[in-house]
Amino acid sequence: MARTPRWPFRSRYCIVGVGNTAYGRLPGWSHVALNVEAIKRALDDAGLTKDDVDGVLTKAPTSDFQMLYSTKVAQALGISPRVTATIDQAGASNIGLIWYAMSVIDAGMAEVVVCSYGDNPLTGSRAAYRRIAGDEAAYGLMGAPAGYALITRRYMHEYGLKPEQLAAVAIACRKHASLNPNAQFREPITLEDYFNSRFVVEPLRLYDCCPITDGGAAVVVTSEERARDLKKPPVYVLGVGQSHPAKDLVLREDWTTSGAKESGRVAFEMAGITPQDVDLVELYDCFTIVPIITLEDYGFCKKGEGGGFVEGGRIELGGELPLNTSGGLLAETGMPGMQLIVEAVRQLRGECGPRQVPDAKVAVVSNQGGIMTTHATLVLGRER
Amino acid sequence: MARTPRWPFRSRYCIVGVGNTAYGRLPGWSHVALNVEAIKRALDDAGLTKDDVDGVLTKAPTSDFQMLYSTKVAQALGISPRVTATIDQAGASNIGLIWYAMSVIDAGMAEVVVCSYGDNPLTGSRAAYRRIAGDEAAYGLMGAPAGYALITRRYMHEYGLKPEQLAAVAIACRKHASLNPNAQFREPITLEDYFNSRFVVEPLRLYDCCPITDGGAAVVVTSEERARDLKKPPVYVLGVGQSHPAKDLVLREDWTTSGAKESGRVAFEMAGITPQDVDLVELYDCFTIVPIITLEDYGFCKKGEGGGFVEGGRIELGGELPLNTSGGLLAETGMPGMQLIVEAVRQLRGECGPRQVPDAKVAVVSNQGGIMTTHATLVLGRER
Amino acid sequence: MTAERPLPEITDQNRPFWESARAGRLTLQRCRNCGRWRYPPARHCYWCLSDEAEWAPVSGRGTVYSFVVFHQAFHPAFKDQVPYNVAVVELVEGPRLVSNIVGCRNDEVYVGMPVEAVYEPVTDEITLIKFRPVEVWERADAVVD
Amino acid sequence: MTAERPLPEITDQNRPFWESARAGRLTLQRCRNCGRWRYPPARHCYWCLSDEAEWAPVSGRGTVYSFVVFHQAFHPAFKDQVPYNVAVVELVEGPRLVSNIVGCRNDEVYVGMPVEAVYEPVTDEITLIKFRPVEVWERADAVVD
Ligand SMILES: [Zn+2]
Ligand SMILES: [Zn+2]
Repeated sequence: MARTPRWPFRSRYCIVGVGNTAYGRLPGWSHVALNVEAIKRALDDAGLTKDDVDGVLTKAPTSDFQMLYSTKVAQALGISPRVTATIDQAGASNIGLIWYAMSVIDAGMAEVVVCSYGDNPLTGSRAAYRRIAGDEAAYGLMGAPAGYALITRRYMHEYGLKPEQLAAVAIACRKHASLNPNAQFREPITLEDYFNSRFVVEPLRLYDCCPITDGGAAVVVTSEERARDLKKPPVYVLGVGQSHPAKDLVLREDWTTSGAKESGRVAFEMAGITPQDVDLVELYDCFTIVPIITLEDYGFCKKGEGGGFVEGGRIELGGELPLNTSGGLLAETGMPGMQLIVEAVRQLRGECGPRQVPDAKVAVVSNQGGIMTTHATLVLGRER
Repeated sequence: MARTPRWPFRSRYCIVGVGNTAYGRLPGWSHVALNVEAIKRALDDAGLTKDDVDGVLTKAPTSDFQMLYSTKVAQALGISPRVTATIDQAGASNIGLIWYAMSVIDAGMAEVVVCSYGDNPLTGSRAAYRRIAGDEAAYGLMGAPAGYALITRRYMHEYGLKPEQLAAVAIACRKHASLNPNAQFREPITLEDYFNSRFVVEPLRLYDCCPITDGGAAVVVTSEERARDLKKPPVYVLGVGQSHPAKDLVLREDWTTSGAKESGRVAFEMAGITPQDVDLVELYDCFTIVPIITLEDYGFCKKGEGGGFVEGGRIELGGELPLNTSGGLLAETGMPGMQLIVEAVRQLRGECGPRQVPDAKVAVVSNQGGIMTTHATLVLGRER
Repeated sequence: MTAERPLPEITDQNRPFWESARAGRLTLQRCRNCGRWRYPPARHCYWCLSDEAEWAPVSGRGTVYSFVVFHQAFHPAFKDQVPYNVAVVELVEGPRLVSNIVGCRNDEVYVGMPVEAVYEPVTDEITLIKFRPVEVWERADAVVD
Repeated sequence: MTAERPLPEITDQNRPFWESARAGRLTLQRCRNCGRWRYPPARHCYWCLSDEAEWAPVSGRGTVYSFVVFHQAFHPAFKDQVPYNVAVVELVEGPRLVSNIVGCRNDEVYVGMPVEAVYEPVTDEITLIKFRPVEVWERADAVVD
């Protein structure tokens, strides 16, 4: 339907700084301060200061979703940016921010744009996470796990997924988190631990679900030209995609294919890569079913074969396709997705010590929101 | 600071359809349905159907600000768009949506993008409008009028603005609304009426303030190529700008210059125009002081001379620079800004009957949010 | 059943649905323009955007499209209910509803299970529509319109 | 004064401000890195982003930067107060505060009016800081740091 893509942004924009706060219980930290701290660290990482920043883009905190949030972060940074906005695609927003950053830099409206997320649902307000609403609550349907449990059950019906395959995702994430000193859950788990963990919403167990957490993460985006004389080697944005099923489950025709299919197609095409070119993936894993569906939709395996794909250590460090090398949402932190981009950048720079994927050149990040309601894909490269 | 602008979007994207609902009390209409109705009418206007749409961008309703709003609108439209997002820059968002639409069309990610706003604070929830929060409320500071009243007082101190000059804005808007059958306030007012109206927050009177209202408005954005074979003549986006003071008043250094200055500079430069080229303006007029400051910042007159500029009928139909030809926020409807874009498009198409500006070729629209916290500028043209 | 249990909010949009539930009938909107049944209730048709619709009774028969079992209560009113099931039931007319399967154990529910509506009053105003297993029924095309 | 009057929410961030107000002092954060005074309270300095700060007393003197008069109550607690003024006071140390001007009529307030802080307890926990007109004072540079 759309014109032949011109991909004007391919390899012309870079992530030049990344930063994050501690993750977990952070009493006394407002969500604004978590954004500022993450941005401050990302700017330090880039060798830039806040006076270099002319764009501030945020995803508003889930726990305290409010209007004009990005201006509050800009105010706390003490700046009046030429460009500022909050973009909401739920968990897919982080990549949406980077896309928007590139578009305003491309048009000469800004040069250095920070993209950030911070929230404190553990120690601050948990209002949004607690809200019970909608007619479905009368039947006891509430909370994010249930939506993904419904999808998991349907997927099991259509393709025969086994619980061991869900467990393989959780086990890999915990294993990787054990090598990440900033991860919330650093104890490895076994298949036995998985089966001993309680059901939350069957078929999903506790280890299938990511935790709620306080924390913040940020990236700095600029043009390739500007990136050249900064502190760290730039990481190139090779491709970006997005596609959104949008509809609630009851209205959604297909439950086992997500926005990842079209989003991935666009991002891979823009980047000029195929799954064979990918050294590692950082896939949104709010629940274990999600990376399995995403791997299929991105073309790493066929539809219905994702469960088999994640078995046998293939997605663990040292395996064919390391997944969520910092522990993902399941084990590093449950924050909705910016941390995955931060980790991908660090991997491509070779900064990850014991969890480093050797010679990592191309990384793919997925972001997703709602109950597989939104999806965005980011392909990052060490080289243009 | 930024690179030499390339203006890749100039004159390459168009608004090809506009639509709006009735304005005022609309009991029984949800804000989602108001969005859908406006989009449906905008698509009809363009000669397109919902199946042509691959992008849905919304500004979330002020009265019920919530996560994942654009997907709810997409669901109600019965589509799964490739691109959907809610962008929040408060009242400046409408132009932000159009910018984002152009950027995704430019990249080949979408071709036909609808941008919409709908809300029902009069008959639905008025929670957000009623919320009293912040330490300042202890001193009785609450509501939007007070923020603009503080700015007005400071402006009066710095530049000697007279109440008659605020009145001139209100009188022009009412005069224009009297020629607009869809306007909420169609009775013209006199200077005497203005001075007889009660103070809300002194120095602002009732006639200085826009009303709260139910309603929706939408536009359809597409590429110049696609625009050629549609129902109505396209209106070209010649320039877009944004710039955001961001800080709350207590931290903002300058109260009498708004984001309009930098935003307007960028938009006019992109469009390759000067104020002399402009046939009419649709300036965000939540309060009468705002168009006065915006006219100065856009360069229609010098700083401090905006009060004199709006006097003597200059901004009325038949005057040198007709302003808010449909009545603006003050008299057509208090909705936060999309309706100004709709009116500018209709003026450039020559569809405005008794309120038509003869031979209108170039229109400038401003959008603004918070207490002059955000600002965006849109320059539209009948010709490329 | 406690007073604090979350209940549907009756609006102008969904009132006919809950009023007919109280009368022991499952009634949905049908588009006057394209004839499609729709749920959840909405002003505009999800398929053709027409806002002309009528409310009409449907069969109340369908199959389980998916289901889950809550082992944790996310709301105090459900503390004594766990483990309880929640299912998405696809009606023979097309629309899918969130509900509970009653009249069998949680471990007897399966995807594809044929079910029919039953009516469970919870307040004077609200009757919930639940589903119970039935013998296999013929796909009743006459009902689908 | 009614019980329902909106009151400041005391947080870890602003507690020293409200505790010193209760003791009849106006105390603000000062950045240990760049020395600038700041208000509203924040974890990071608005100018240099350092999170090292101390709380220290300021002069309590300033001028009216702008002011308004409410003729309409936007909250029931202020119904009996209209018309009342709200002012933004710029302290000699730089920061601006939202407050009320007391000790004069609304029509005597003007932009640039010299004022000083007065303390008005409203609950056991909260003392509001208001300002009253004073004779012209010399700009006290010693206080500015
Ligand atoms: Zn229809
Ligand atoms: Zn400092």
